[in-house]
Formats: sequence, C-alpha cells, structure tokens
Amino acid sequence: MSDSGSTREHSKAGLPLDDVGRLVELLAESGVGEIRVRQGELEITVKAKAEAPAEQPAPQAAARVEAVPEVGAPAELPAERNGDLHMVRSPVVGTFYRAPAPGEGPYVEVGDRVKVGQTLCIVEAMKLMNEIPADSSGEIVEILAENAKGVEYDQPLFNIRPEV
Amino acid sequence: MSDSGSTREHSKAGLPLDDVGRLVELLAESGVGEIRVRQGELEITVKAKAEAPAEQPAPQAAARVEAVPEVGAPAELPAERNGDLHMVRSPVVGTFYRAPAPGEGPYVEVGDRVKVGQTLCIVEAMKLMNEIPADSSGEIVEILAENAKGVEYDQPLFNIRPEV
Amino acid sequence: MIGKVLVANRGEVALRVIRACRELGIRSVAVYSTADTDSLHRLLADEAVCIGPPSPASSYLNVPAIISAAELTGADAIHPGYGFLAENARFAEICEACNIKFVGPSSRTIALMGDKASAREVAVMTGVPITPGSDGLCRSAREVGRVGAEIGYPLVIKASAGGGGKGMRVVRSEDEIEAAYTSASREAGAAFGDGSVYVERYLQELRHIEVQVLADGRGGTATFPERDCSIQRRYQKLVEESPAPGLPEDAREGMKAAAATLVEHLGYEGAGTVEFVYAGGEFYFIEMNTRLQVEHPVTEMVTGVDLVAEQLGVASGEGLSVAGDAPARGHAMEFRINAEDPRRGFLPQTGPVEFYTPPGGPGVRVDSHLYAGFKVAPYYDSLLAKLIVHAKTREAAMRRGARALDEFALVGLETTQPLHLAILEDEAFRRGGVSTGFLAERELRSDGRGLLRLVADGRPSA
Amino acid sequence: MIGKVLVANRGEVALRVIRACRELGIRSVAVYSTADTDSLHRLLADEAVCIGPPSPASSYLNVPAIISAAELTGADAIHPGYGFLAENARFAEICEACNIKFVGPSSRTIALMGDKASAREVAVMTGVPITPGSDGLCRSAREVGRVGAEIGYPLVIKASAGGGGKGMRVVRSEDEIEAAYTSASREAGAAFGDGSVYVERYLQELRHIEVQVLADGRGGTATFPERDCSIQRRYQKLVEESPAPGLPEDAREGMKAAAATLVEHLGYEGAGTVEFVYAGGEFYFIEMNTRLQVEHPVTEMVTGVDLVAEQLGVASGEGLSVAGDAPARGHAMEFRINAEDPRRGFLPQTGPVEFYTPPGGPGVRVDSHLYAGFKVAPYYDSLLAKLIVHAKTREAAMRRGARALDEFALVGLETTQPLHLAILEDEAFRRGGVSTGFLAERELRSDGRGLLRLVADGRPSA
Repeated sequence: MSDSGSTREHSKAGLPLDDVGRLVELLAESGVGEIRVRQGELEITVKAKAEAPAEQPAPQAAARVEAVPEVGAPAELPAERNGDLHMVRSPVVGTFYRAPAPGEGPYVEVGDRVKVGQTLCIVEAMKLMNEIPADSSGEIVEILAENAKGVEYDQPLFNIRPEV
Repeated sequence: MSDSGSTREHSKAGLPLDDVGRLVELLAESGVGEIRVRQGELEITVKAKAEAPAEQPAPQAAARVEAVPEVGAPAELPAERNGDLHMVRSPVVGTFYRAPAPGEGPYVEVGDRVKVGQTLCIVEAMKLMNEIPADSSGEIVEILAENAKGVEYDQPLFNIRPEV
Repeated sequence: MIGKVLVANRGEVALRVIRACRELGIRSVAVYSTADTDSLHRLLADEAVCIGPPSPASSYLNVPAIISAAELTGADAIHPGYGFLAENARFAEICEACNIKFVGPSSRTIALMGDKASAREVAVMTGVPITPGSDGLCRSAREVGRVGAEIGYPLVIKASAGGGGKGMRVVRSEDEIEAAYTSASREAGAAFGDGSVYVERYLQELRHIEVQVLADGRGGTATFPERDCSIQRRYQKLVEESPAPGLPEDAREGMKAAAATLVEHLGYEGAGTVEFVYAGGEFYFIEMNTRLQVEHPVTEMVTGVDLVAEQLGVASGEGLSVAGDAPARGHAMEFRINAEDPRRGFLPQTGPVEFYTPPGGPGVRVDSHLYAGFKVAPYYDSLLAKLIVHAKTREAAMRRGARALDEFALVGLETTQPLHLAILEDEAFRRGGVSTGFLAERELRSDGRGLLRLVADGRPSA
Repeated sequence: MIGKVLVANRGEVALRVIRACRELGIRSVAVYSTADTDSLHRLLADEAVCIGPPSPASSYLNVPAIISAAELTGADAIHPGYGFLAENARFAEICEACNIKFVGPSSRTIALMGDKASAREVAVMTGVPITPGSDGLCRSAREVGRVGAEIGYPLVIKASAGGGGKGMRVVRSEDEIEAAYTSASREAGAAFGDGSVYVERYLQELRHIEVQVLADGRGGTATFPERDCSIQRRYQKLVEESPAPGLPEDAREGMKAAAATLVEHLGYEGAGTVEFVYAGGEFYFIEMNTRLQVEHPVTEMVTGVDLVAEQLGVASGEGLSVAGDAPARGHAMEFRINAEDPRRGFLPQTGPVEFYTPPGGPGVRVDSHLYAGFKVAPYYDSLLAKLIVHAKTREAAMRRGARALDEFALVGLETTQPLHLAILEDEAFRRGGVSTGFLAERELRSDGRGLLRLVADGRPSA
C-alpha cells in the first residue's frame, strides 16, 4: 500500500525538511505539476494544486446501469440551469399532490405569485399529508413533478422566480 | 528485500537534487508530460501539470509489489539521464563477463576508447558465449553491470561518450 | 412469491441482497441517501429511491421514508441487511402492519431475542446453557453483590439492551460493585436509552463461537458448521472462520443442537445466528442475532449454501432448500477490510478510493461496494470490503488468505489489510483457537519494511 | 520438492501459476517482454527477468532466453502455462537436458500426442473410439478417394499438425477431393511447416466434450466431470461448462473411462485434457492437450480441486491429493472476456483499460491480469479475463453468470461481454446441449437498447 514514507521514517533520521523545502520551491518556481523522490524507504512527492480534480469515469456495470428507472432523478437536475430561479425540493419521500383533495383545484399554477410559507403542494407519506410551503416569495415558473406520482427525497418540485 | 546489483547501491548519500533539477528543466524545456527515473532504489518522477485525462495510479498490490527483486531494471533507466552518452544494452538474457576467459584481463575498462565493432564483453546464454560489440565509437565512461552476474534482456551494460 | 424487494441498507450488504434478487429473478429497489448517489447499490438495483440526507437517522434509519419508498415502488418485501433497522422490532412491526413482508423473523421474535435478559430466559427455558449470573435484571448494586456472593468473582455487568461493549464493567471484588454498577447503568442509559443491566460470571480466555441457522417458520430448520469469531478489536469482529479450529467434537455438536433447540422453540423464520462463548471446555449462550450477519459468506463458502437466497425463499413461502446439519467442506476465512489506519490507532479514514483491484483466482470471494473513484463518506461504518477465502484445509486457507491480501490493491485510504497480514503471521493464530483477547494482548509494530507484525506484550498468548 | 518455479508465460495464466506457487510456499520467477513491464505477472512474482522485445518469437517463445533466465535465477522447474511453449516437445526436452523440471508430461508424450495421426494410433491401440477415417496420413488425393469409398461422404480433410481449423476442408462428394486435398495440404504446410493431412467422417451437429485428467506418472490417475466447450467461434472456445448438459450417463462414463485408459497407457504425468466430439449419441476421440487449459477453472469450481496445485505437487514428486473419479458439485460455467468487438466482426481491440471493477459476491471467480491503466498490447492473444460462476444447478449458474457479466465493469475496450449476455438469453443455449455450430448459425443483432441478442438465421437451432 502507499504510505506516506516520509512521516514513517521520522523516527529513524529526522525528516529531511530541507530537501522537501527545496523540492517545494523547485515546484513553485518551475510551475511543474508534481515532483516525487523516493530513495530506499524514503519517498517524497510534491504536487501542484490540482486545477480540476480528475474525474474518475463512472462505474459502468454493463448496459444495465443505464437502464435503471427511477422515481425521479433529483441530483441530475442541475440548479445552474435555472439561473436566478429558486428550486423547491421535496423534504420527504412520498406521493406528490397538487391539490388539497381529489376534485379540488391545485394549490398553485404556473404564473401564480406566492409568498413565503404559502402551501404549494402536498407530499403524502405513510398516510400523512405533508404540506410543502414556499420558502421564497415569487412567481411559480415551472412545476417539476407530476400530480399523484411518487417523489424522492430532494426531488425538485417547483421553480420560483424570486421577487427582487 | 535483497538488491541484486551494484547499481542498486548507487545512492546511500544525499538526495540527487541536481539530477531532479535537471529533470525539471528538461521537463519544462521539452514540454513532455512526465519524466521518471528509477535506478535501483532511487526513483525520480517529474510530471507536467495534467491537462489531459489523469493517469491511473499504478497497481499497488500491497507491500509485496515494492519488494520484487529483479536481476536488473532495464526499461526504467532512461537514456535521457545520460545526456549525450550512448548506452549499450544486453541483447540477450545471460551472464555478463568482462573478460574473454577466467584469469584474463577485461575487454575494456572505464576510460578506454573503443571503436564500433570492438568486443566489450561476453554475455553467456546456454553455454553460448555472445560477444557484445560496441555500436558506437568513443570513451567508456561507465560499466553498469557486474562481472559474472546475470543480466536481463535490454539491461544497460556500458555508457559510452561518443566521439564528436 | 415475492416479486420486488426493497433493500433497506447500503454498502456491500445492499449489493449482496441485490445480487441475490437478480439471480432469483426478483426485482430490487435500492434506497439511498444523498451521500450515496454514486453508490453501486443505487446503480445496480433495478430501481432506486433517494430517502434522505446523509445522516443515518434521516435516511437509512428513516422508517417513514423507507416505507413510503416501498409503497411508491410497489415493493412487496423489505430486506433489512444487517445493522440499521435489521433488529428493530418496531420497524418489522410497521412492515407487518403495512402488509410488506419483512425478510426476517416476526417482530415478536426480534423483540424477544433483542433483549438480552429475555433472551437468557428463553435459553434457560429450553435448557441451553448460559453463563452463571443474575436471574434477569439487577436493579441495584446490592443485587449485584448478592449474585457475587453466590457465583464468585470476577463478574461482569452488562447492559440488557447492549452490544459492542457499551455499558459493560468487570467487577473483580465486592468493593468495586458500587462504582461499576453506577457507571455501567449510566452508560447503558446513554447508549441505548435503557439503563437496565444484568450480571454474569466474567469468563477469561474465552472464544466467540457462533452457529448459523436457517428456519422456514414451519418446523424446517438447518444448522451450519460453527464459526469462530474470536479475532476482535474492541468487540468488533475482524476475522471469522469456519469450522472453529481445534474445537472438541462434543462442543461443536452441543452448540449446534442448542441452536436448533432455540430456533425450534421460537418457531423461528429466516436466517439467524446463535452466539456462544466457549471457555474452559464449556459453552454458554450469549445472544441471538435475528438477522443476516457480516460474516455469513464464511458459511456460504464452506457449505455451498446461498444464505441470502434461502432467506428470500423462506420469505416467499417457498421454504428451505436445505435441512438438518449441513456438512463443512474444507475451511473458510473472512477478513474485514475496514477504512481504519492500524498504524494510527485505527483512525477512521475517509475520502476517494484512488485505485481498486480486488484479488482473483481460485477460492477467493470479495464482497465490496468499492470502485476506483468511490468516495468513502464519514457518515457510515468503516467496512469497505470482505475478503473471503476457501481451501481444503485451514493451513491452505491461511496461505490463500495471505496471497489474496497481498494482491488486494486498494489505494487512497489506509485499511486493516496490513493488520490481517500480521495476524496471518502470528504463531498463536496459525496454531488456531486463540481467545478474544488475542489482539488486545498484542502490539502492532512496523517491521521496518513497510509491513506490520504483532508482538505479544509480555503476557502469554493463548 | 520444487523450491522455485519459472513461469514461462504472461497474462492471466502466469498469474494463475504465480498464485498457486505463493499458496504452496514455492518461489516464483516471472519472465516478461519489454511490452509487459507493467504487467501484473511481473509485479506479483517473487522475481522477474526481462527476456526480450514484444514479439512472442523473441520473448515468450525464446527458448534460450527462458532457459537462461531459469539458470540465472536458480529456478528448478518451469511451468509453461498454456499456449506459447506449453506443447512444444523440443522445449520440454531442453528442460529435461538442462535438469530443469518441466511441469507437464515427458517430451516424448508431448511429441506423441501433439501429432494428430500418432495420437489417433494411440487411441486405436487402447480401444478408444475415433472418428471413422483414414488409417494414418493420406498422401494423395487418390488415398482420400479410397477412404471416401469406404466410409462415405461428407468427409473432412485435416492437418496432422493442425488446430484452429487451419488446413481443414470439408469434402461433400468425390469430385471435390482434388481441390480440397491440394488446398488443405498447402494451407497446413504454410501454417505448421508440415503439409501432412488425414481424413475423417465429417460429423454434423456435434458437441465438443472434454475430460480433464491428472496423473502422477506412477499409476495414480484422477478423472473429472466432463466439460462442454461447444460454444465456439471459428474453433475458438468462448463458453465452457461442466457437467455437460443433457448428456446420457453412459456417454459421460464412457468418455471418462476412455480418458483414464489413454492416460494409463501413456504413463502420463501432470494435467491433461482428452477431447472428444459427441454426435448422434456416440463419442469419438479427437486429441489430447498435454497441458493446463484455459477452461480449467470450470473443473476447479465444480470439484473444489486446485488443478495447478496438483500439477506442482506431481512435478515435486509428491503425487496427487485426489484419485479416481471426482464428483461434480453443482454446475460451473466460464465466459471468456476477450478484447474483441462483437459489434464489428470481433475486431481485436488494443489500448488502455480505463476503468476496471470485476464482479464479486457468491459463486463468482475472476481470473484476469487487468487493472485500470493496463495497456492491452497488440502482440498477444485477446483474452482479458475469465469469469467463472458456480451454483447448485445449471439454471442458477446461468442466472449468476448474467448477474456477474452485468456488473463486470471494464471500460476502454470493447469486449465479448455483451455477446455472453446474448448467449445467456438464447433459448437453445438455455435448454442446453447445443452443437459447435451454435454461433455460426446465429447472427448478432443490436436490440436497440445497447444490448445484443442472437438471432438464428433460418436454420433450426440444435
């Protein structure tokens, strides 16, 4: 296993800090990405700050992984896409209802202006009706979940354009 | 674990920082992505900042991998380190002999001037005495293998400073 | 027949259940916290539902979220794995109420055997030997003293709701009782919300031996070769093996018979493990785990029986494919690779796995949720991988274990891998039959070549 | 006793032998070409010697370099693996002359069984059934005609030194003889340096069944449950399983008895495989492979015997730990993961492995030299990994195989992995007992979701 050799050698001879220091200087001055020196049991590695952590390719367990159907895909709906919009997410797993009861009108429609605390929908979990309030005042610009369908924890439900 | 050649003993002293510095220069000037030098127990790696896909770390199968003793380490002794030197490598696996027969003087010594085609040593394989000729004229500056010890394919045997 | 199973767990055990489901043609539903979005159990299940934020209390212990996920996906059964909700009688009861099959015994059985005092009562009732001690709970220091006068010292005070050594105190003489009782009771209360304690004779040089059982709830029972789980650190098992080395045949048979008796008395259903201590040639019941255990692959490799498939078969009402006393073929050994640094006091390690290549070849099994790039989060337990080896003899299994540990490439985190190599080098371990004090009696030292070895610190090794 | 073994091979089989050595306490020496500097076999062996440049002729087939490496490192035995020098009688002879134990039978036996005509003679001599055909070599088209008149058409002309379909021609009537003889002989001469051919009845709807044997050279012999290797593409095996599905008991027993007879007659030493074709209820000897085979793990999983350890035991003079007819426990199946793109005519793939996580869990074994970052070079064969699964029944093994193939993550190269998933979906394969024409009779189609499936092209499937 990779062990940070320098610290383990500590007891034997004292850390060769001068060497390390010079390597660091060398690294900074030269602008190279990494310097590693190993000598016998001793190994020194000096790396520049990674500019962008190298992405590991995602595990691809054959084709099946791609075929996973999900109730929703919370993490994949990026906030960035929404610019200045505020996203309301489900705080619980359950069934999403836009109206207080069957046959009644929905709490909100696209275009409605809502205030903080105003109920936007219900997420039912274990027979409990969880009223989900707006946590930002503004205009409903998008309804992201489908009525009477399941939603996951953290799944986006509404996009609100906050009041300025 | 045991080391099996004189080249391994090369460096019990201080860190070869000059070498590192030269490698860094070389890296910066050359624009290559990485330089690594390992010689026996010594290994130096210099990498440019990663632009492209990150390297996978080498497989490290517990501590054992690091402990693999080898007859030599042919591929890792890079020609670059030797600047203008020309390296003569073993074309066969066998036993390295510096002299034509026991009791006789060696074919060449450090400091000798040699010509293309001149025999530098013998590598014995399966009772066959393979005479290894110089493929460059110049001065023998280093003898890299030990008399009567095994050498691998491609293992460095001599460094020659070519005539200009 | 079960058509869809929700797996209320994460990590390697969630994968284990998902694999079994796939092999049986049962659809699987993973639940995951937001910290586990990139986890293999989420990626390999047929469906997946995010149930909460990283904190276990809000996700993997979040009963309403898990039940809702089961209802939303139409899962007709829930497999709890081990840990989390696996021995939570209330959760099993809710599943029963929601008409979701809980893969395990009834909530009643879980509750009965989950309480140490009532489990001891069941053992007494069925004639299974228990450690001499208090008859049920001790409600005062004075009661502890009465037991001490009767069975002698040293004693140990244990938490009734306990486990993992919490709320446990050794009492070597009468004058230690007061302090020990108070602190044990307080610690038990803090850890389990229940300060009840009981008292037992303190056994020394003991071995932890356990018997895996399967039962179909209709009288069909199978018992398996005993496992020896004596290699522990702070009551956490690290190495398990089967059969237990050097155990007399009558002890072996006695424990299996006792386990079968218990299970039959309980009308048990599913997989379970009856745990014993073995000391001075005698065995005593300690507790029953009413769930799958981490070390179940040891039994699978030594018998060829797929315990999770059997669990699902029982839960489906199809019964067991085995019965009676399954014979051991050869020897199996499990090594738990934990994200803990043995060179620095077993400090938990977190962060990305940089490189991962598990060992292969004959007689090697790896159960792990790792892959290169997976980030080990600080929220959950430290088990990264289980390496299980199987060979004809114990000696061959140890050599295979060393070989496989040696080539197990896991870079980015320090793990217990070098500790296992050191254990395999230890003479007493190699002889077999060491006690649970094995690791505590030894120190880890570096051998100067990057490897670790164990050094017995003065005390004679078992 | 052997103290140090040089492994004259690369890739997964070199690893296989190195693992066995480590488990037996034998030191191992890897040899490697300059293309294999970063190979696991070099990294995991106790010692390693570079023997030449990438070209196999200059490295893994370079006898002087390998013998020198053995002498330099003091190896007292050489394990040839499979391929390369494994059936090179001259190499075995040189080992014998150099007093290095060749792990395998004597050079005499290799030479005898390596020549198809002399192998047929041995079979005839020992009463092992062979396909009706010429009595030895056919030295002219006229001789082929004489055999045709005697045993009828179709016939097949085969190269005596052959294998892999080279120098092979089907003759459906007398007037095709001249052209077929000439081209078969020419092709055989070009491929093997020996244009000798012989003639056999051309069997259709045949299955490839083989019997693994072990012998200690002193009369001790073990036979193993037969393997069915009928899933082939251009004479290259792709899937192997044991036992052979749906084979009548008398055929099974007959083949094992025939194999044992041959081995005893030869005074055989080490591991070997006697290959048969099975057609129309009859079996016929085809050839004997005097070495370890790629598919040996199928037998290891179905019997629990470590064939490589047995080879080394025999070579050490310690004899066998098994004898007689080893029973099958359950069913095992091997899938060869090759660096070939099944979507593009099985085009060989080279380049770096970007991501690699082999499957784990119960009943799964992976033998592979891969790791993330390993570069697949164009110089050597395309086998990347062998996935072997074991379960109680063939049905369960197929489901386990599909599960494991499914989670086998190998990114960077196209492989035969999706082909195997398609094979496991095929109705005829699932029923079992298909013929060697299985793949040729089918086309690979994309199912539109990224998966492949097999479609029988008009002809009825077996």
